[in-house]
Amino acid sequence: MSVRDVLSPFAAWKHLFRDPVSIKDPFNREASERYRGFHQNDIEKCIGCGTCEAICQNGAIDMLPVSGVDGVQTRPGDSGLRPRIDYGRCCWCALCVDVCMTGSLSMSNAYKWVEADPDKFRYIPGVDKKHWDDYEHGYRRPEGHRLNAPERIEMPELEPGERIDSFAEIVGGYSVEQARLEADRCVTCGICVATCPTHMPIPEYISAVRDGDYEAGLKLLYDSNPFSQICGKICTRRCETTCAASHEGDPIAIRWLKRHITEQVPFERYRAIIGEPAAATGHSVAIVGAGPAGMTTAFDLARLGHKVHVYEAQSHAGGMTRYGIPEYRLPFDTIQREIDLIVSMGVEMHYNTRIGADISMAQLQQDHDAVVLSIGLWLGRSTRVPGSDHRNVYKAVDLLRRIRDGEQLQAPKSMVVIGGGNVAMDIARSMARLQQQQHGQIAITLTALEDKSHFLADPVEIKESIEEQVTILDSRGPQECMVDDQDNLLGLRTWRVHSIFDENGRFAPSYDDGDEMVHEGEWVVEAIGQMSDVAILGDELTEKLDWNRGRIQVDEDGRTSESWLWSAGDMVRGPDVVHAVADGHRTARSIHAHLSALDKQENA
Amino acid sequence: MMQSLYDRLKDRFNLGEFTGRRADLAFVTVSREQLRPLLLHLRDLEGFTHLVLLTAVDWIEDDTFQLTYLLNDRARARDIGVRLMLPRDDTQMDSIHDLWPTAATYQRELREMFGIDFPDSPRVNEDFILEGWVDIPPYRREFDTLRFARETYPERPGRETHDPATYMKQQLYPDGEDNG
Amino acid sequence: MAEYPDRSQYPAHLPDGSCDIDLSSGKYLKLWQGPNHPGITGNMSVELTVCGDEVVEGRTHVGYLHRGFEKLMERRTFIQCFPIVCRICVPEPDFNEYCYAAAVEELAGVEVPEKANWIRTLILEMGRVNSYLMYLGGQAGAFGQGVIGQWTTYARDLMLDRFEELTGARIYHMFILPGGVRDDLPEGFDQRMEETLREIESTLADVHDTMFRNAVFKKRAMGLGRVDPAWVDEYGVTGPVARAAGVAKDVRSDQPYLVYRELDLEPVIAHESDAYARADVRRRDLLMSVDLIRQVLARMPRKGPVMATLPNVLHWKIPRGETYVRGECSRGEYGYYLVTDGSGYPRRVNVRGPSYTHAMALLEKLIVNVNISDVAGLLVSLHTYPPEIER
Amino acid sequence: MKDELDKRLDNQPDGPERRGSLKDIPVREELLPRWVKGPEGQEYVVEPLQDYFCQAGPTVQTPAYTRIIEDLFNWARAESLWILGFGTGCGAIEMRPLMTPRFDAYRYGIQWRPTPRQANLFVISGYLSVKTLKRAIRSYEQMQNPKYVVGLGSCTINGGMYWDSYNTIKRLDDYLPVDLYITGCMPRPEALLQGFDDLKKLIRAGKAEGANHYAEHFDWYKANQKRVIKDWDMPDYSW
Amino acid sequence: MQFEWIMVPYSLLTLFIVVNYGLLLTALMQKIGARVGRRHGIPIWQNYVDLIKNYGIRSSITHGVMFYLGPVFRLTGGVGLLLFVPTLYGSEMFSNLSFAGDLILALYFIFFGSLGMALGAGESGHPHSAIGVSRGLSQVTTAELPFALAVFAIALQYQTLSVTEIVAAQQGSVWNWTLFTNPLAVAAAMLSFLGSMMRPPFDVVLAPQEIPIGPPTEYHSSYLALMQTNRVIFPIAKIVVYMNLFFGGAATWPVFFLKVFLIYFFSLFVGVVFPRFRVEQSVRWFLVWALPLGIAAILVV
Repeated sequence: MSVRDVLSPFAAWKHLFRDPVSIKDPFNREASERYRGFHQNDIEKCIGCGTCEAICQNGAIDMLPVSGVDGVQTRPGDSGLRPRIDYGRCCWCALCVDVCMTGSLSMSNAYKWVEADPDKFRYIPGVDKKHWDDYEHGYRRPEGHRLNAPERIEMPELEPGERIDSFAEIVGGYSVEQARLEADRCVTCGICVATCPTHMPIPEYISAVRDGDYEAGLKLLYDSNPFSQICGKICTRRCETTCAASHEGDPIAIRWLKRHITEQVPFERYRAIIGEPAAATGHSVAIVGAGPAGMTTAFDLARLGHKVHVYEAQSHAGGMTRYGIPEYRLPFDTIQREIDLIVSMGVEMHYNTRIGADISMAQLQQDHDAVVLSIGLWLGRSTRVPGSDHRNVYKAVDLLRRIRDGEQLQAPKSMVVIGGGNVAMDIARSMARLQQQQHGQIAITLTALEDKSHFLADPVEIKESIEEQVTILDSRGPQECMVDDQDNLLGLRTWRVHSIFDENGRFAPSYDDGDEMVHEGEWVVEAIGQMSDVAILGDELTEKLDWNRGRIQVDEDGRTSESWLWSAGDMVRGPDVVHAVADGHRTARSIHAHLSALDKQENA
Repeated sequence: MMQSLYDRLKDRFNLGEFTGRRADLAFVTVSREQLRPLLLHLRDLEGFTHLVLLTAVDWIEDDTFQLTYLLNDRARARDIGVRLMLPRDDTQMDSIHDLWPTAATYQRELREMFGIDFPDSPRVNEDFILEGWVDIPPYRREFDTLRFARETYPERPGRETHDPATYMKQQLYPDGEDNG
Repeated sequence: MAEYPDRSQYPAHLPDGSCDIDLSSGKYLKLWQGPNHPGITGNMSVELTVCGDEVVEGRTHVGYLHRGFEKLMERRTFIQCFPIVCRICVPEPDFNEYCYAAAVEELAGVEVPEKANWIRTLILEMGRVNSYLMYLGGQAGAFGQGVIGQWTTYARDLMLDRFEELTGARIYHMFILPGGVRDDLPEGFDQRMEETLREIESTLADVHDTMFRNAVFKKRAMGLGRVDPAWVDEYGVTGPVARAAGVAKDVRSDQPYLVYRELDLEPVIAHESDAYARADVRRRDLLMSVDLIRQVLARMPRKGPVMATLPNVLHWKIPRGETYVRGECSRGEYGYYLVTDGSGYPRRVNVRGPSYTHAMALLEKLIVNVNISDVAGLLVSLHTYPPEIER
Repeated sequence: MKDELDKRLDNQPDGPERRGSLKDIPVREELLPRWVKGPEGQEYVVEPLQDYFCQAGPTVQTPAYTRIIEDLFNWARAESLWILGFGTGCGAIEMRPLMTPRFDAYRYGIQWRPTPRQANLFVISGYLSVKTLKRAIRSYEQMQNPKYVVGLGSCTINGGMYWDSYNTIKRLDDYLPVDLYITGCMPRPEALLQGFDDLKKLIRAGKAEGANHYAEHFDWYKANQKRVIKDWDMPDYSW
Repeated sequence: MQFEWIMVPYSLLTLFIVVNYGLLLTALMQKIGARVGRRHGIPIWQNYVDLIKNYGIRSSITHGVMFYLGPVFRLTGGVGLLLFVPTLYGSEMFSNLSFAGDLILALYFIFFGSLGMALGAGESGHPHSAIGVSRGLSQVTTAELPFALAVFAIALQYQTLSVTEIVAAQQGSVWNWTLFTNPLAVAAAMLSFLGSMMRPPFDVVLAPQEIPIGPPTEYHSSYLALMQTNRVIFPIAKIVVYMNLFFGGAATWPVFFLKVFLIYFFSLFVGVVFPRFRVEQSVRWFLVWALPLGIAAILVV
């Protein structure tokens, strides 16, 4: 202790004549650019998946319906719910922002909110207007900062070089580890369920993959879709288009995970997991056509204890999955196992039995309590352009059926495919394989009316077609199948498409005849749509039924105007496996209700 | 480093399971009789002079409490966690406050939050953190804090939420099937 | 100068540690300090038995801030625990974030990117600066010198501004996630940080003149609350309190974590072991932290990711295991003991805060024979923070 | 001793019920009800969990002056907010910047007082554990009418991040009359200043009558407080 | 000097001026102190608002008669001290009730307030109050001792006990001030002044960090308002005594304001930069440093 210790403290007085460092106007001070203040939500971007609610450790977030506000409504891919945040709970950790699947949620740098009424601290950002809605600064999820992996686990596939000369299955299937990682990406929001035509419990079975509980997963699958193995390979997977993860990354590979479950459970266990059918009810149902819709109906009804007879014109069941989809996408044994499983529920199959020829509808009506018509779309549509009646102009469905039936087609050296849907891709790729096998080279041109961004085919199919050396030309309208003097097909002449639909949205393509191309091809294959072969119904029944634009008119349960006859599947809904399955369920439920009502009447 | 220590002490103190976590951290299980000799040995001969913490883990499914005595040897920059399994129905343990006076505080906390008694530990029965607590010791696994909070402290009403999948089902396909 | 406690004139301790004091004799008075007592750091209380101006016995009472973090974490997923841990310590929350994140990363086997470790070090040192600044104000305030607190709190506010622009929050930064840190440094951060550090250094020079070279302060603080080096192990003393007693205990150099191995640092020690020495150790440690911040900014890599790829945090499960992760916070050794059982939730988390030993057993030992005027000064000189004790 | 206590408790009208609620719970010995002999030889049950509670209520204090004087007082009350220096939770840390150069709340007539007798504004800085709630109620009751309460942070509104904690209250307004809430976790000093500014407006308008509200609904508040505070034992003064 | 009724309104006028000046001056001092802390501090009129506020508190509780009388005694001490010494030298209006032996009375009044406060605070029943009172009494006693000695010294020096006469003796030139004629006495008195202004390093009586806030702990509402009023009057009254005894008094209000400000500022100047002594340390300090000065002052005379 010294004199210095007494005098030194007085140095503090030097601050007397300095300006105070206080903030002049603390009431209007802006927080930093990254400040985590009050929430903002772009409600048009938001899909109401509730992931923010799931991660909030404070239980501060509720999902509330806001239908009708600014065009928000419940529709596929959008639950119509929006997060409401309770500021009596929030801790501004911004995990909700970090995890937000669409990037719609963010935080402004506003931070002042004083209220006398404690119940007012709840609001739906973006819906309940706040002055910070338009704040420019605030916390946004930093680039690259993700709490769940945005990229899909790559599916092992055959390389184009390996696959092009064989019909071996391209997709290899996930390993357990890969599947677990992919399943791990799912946030279990359940937005996809509404989009799936048959409303499979997608989050639940993905959870089963995550937990490695495959038997529980299989049970979930087969309770909602008896074509799970097939759908695991070729489903059109509407669900993935609405997957929450698709907004800022790849959607979850829902289809592959489904496939993974079916692959992980030994087939011998399937039957035990699915369970025994109910006791026989004594009712009998006839189903015409052993496609997905018919077989789903059969499966459901058989499990409920009804006796089911399936009449199939072909030698094998499976319908279009058996005869319309190339083997490299869907091997035969998968179909066969699926059918065996359904048959094992007590369904009686009548193969090679053609309605009209081998048995009449009237007979079916007489022998059974209900009849389901699910004969699919087996007749290819024609472009009807000049020359399309040439012998070397084929329908894609016919060709595919012949290939799948085992017929050894002699592939042409070159050919043109008309159409931009999955069937067009299927035939192009199948023929490419045959060309490679037989000629060692591929010369296939595919022309479609639509431009590339509006192709109906699955993008993966298009990508793989190009990999397999199929030349794809978009916006080409077919004008003529050119035939030379010797009646040999030369190829297809096309014009460029201006627009496909007129102002009223009707199909009326307009062309630019200045942009003409000729695509050389020994064959031309039309893959522009299919029709149902309703001739088998017979005149009398055709007369009785109500029709709608060439399709049988059914009510929402698939019942026709005849009380004993239902109709389901592609012939009613258009071509799609999973829709057919959904239709099958619906029809089965309707029939079951009908049969139960009959029982009640009898008992009464 | 830790493995060799374990090998040396294993037979002498009849040590149980050894878990090496890092090069400088390992956990070892010991029986109740051997705890005190082991701690003394570690403290006085092996250089583990610093009691880092003493706490418990409730393995309710095995019906045991795990007591963890974590010791630090600063000179050699290593830690050892001594685990002791205590049956849940006989929650009494020997106090070590005479080895480290500060252990008395940890033991008071364990008494209060887990209901593990340390007879003879100074002031072990005094209120430590809680005051007027009449339920089961809160750190035990069977104590459900959310349920307790809901029953005791009313929340602000007016909260409701919807599960997206269920809500979409109600709105879009209430019968279980849509017609699209 | 106060000698080591001489209890000969007071009743002896009973074997259970309590003291048989006959309050009805009129010789003694029970005096409660806290919880709403300006001299008490945070929300805790000290129950004093005084005889005249002298404390005969003191007992720390905590639990006023008990929220049951360790219980709450058992019902939160690993990512959900992340926002809650920082609430355990307000003046220096980042240590909780770091220790928790490091423990989770270790058990889950997550590799943290190099750059994230540098940013974490930066944040921890910034937090240490804040904590020490607040301490200095508090220590002077406890002896009745308010002006130091004015200056240091202002300096701390400047550092909070840097925190705000880096982490997006003032107090609870919630920036160190398991797997890395949230974001990179903002543009121009280095320069603004340098300005702030200069301001802090000039504040510290003022503080040195006015507080440390102050006859009255010396008179009050020197000799107050002497910690015997032998107590360091007995009472689990860590951090500046141990270093002021001449024990160079500093986790940063004993068991270097993050990037401390690559930084130049030397534990600051003193030998007097009284309140003044502790304050001085902290002041010098603060200057070292300022230097460490400069080192980090000068040497850290500027490119690369700041966050490891995590599995989907919504259902993140960690295999069974247990670990203990420690760090050197401004008050001493901070550590997390984490036990996992293979589920998506921690089985048990135990937070080891330095105040746990300092404010309980050590304080109760030191407080005997202290003048009641010095109770606040003594308590502050241990730099305790009650939520670490009760969580 | 315990058996006898049980027996005697059973003879009380609500004895079995009271004992039943405590029976299987490991309550500390000193918190159990016990029999005590009074100075004149009479015996009575002491129940430490309830008995230390003061039942006397505050009274409503009406503004007894003419309107213009009351307005003057309200203006003075608004411009002279003396905050009780009781940091009940983590929000207390943002008080320091307010007291110090950066935000300097003294400019706005806001000061801190160490004793509740002299303070007229109680800032509940965040969550209240049951143990602190007891002291906070004591402090509040020691303050003089008119007095104001500001709830700071989410946890005073609806529990905040401690919504599932067994030891913190969720709704401050169940236990004390609250004039204003400032949301945030924790609210910045600027938000606090805004809150105090809003409080001033309330006071000037004569709308901040929490103390009288407390007196009027004393029984309701006490019932709520008693529901969560089981042990009313406390030092005679607490600061 | 004869008592005349006109002195009553004159005295009240003095009181009015001093109260207002005190309110502003204490606020100004706070602002200056705040400046050292690098901030603005309270508005200059804040003390008025606080005063009105405290009178406007609706409820109050009492711990007994003495609890109520404490602030009254304290105020009496302040007002008494002010009124029995001349505020302005040579002004009939502002010479108040000063009379020949007023120096002794002034000393008495300086103590009177503290004693009253001690009785009142003691009755509040709060241990912090009690501790504060015991600290206050021991410190005030030792702190006033040098002052008393200094007063004794200058009483000897000027051979009078009348403040007015002491002031008169200092007129003419600055060099006539006691400050220069008897610097030792002034030094002793100024050290004592530090001890009585409740600022560090001698504010152990209030010591918010130790015994918040000592004797007035339990005081509130109008009791507190009374004490606040006293707190602006008493220091100024005391400074008036100092000014008259040591710094040549003041003949006009501007001089008065300036001198009071400077003397008041002295306590602030020291107070802002130091922590506080413990009570036994400050007692020892006064005994070691201030008391010998006072004795020396007497010896010199």
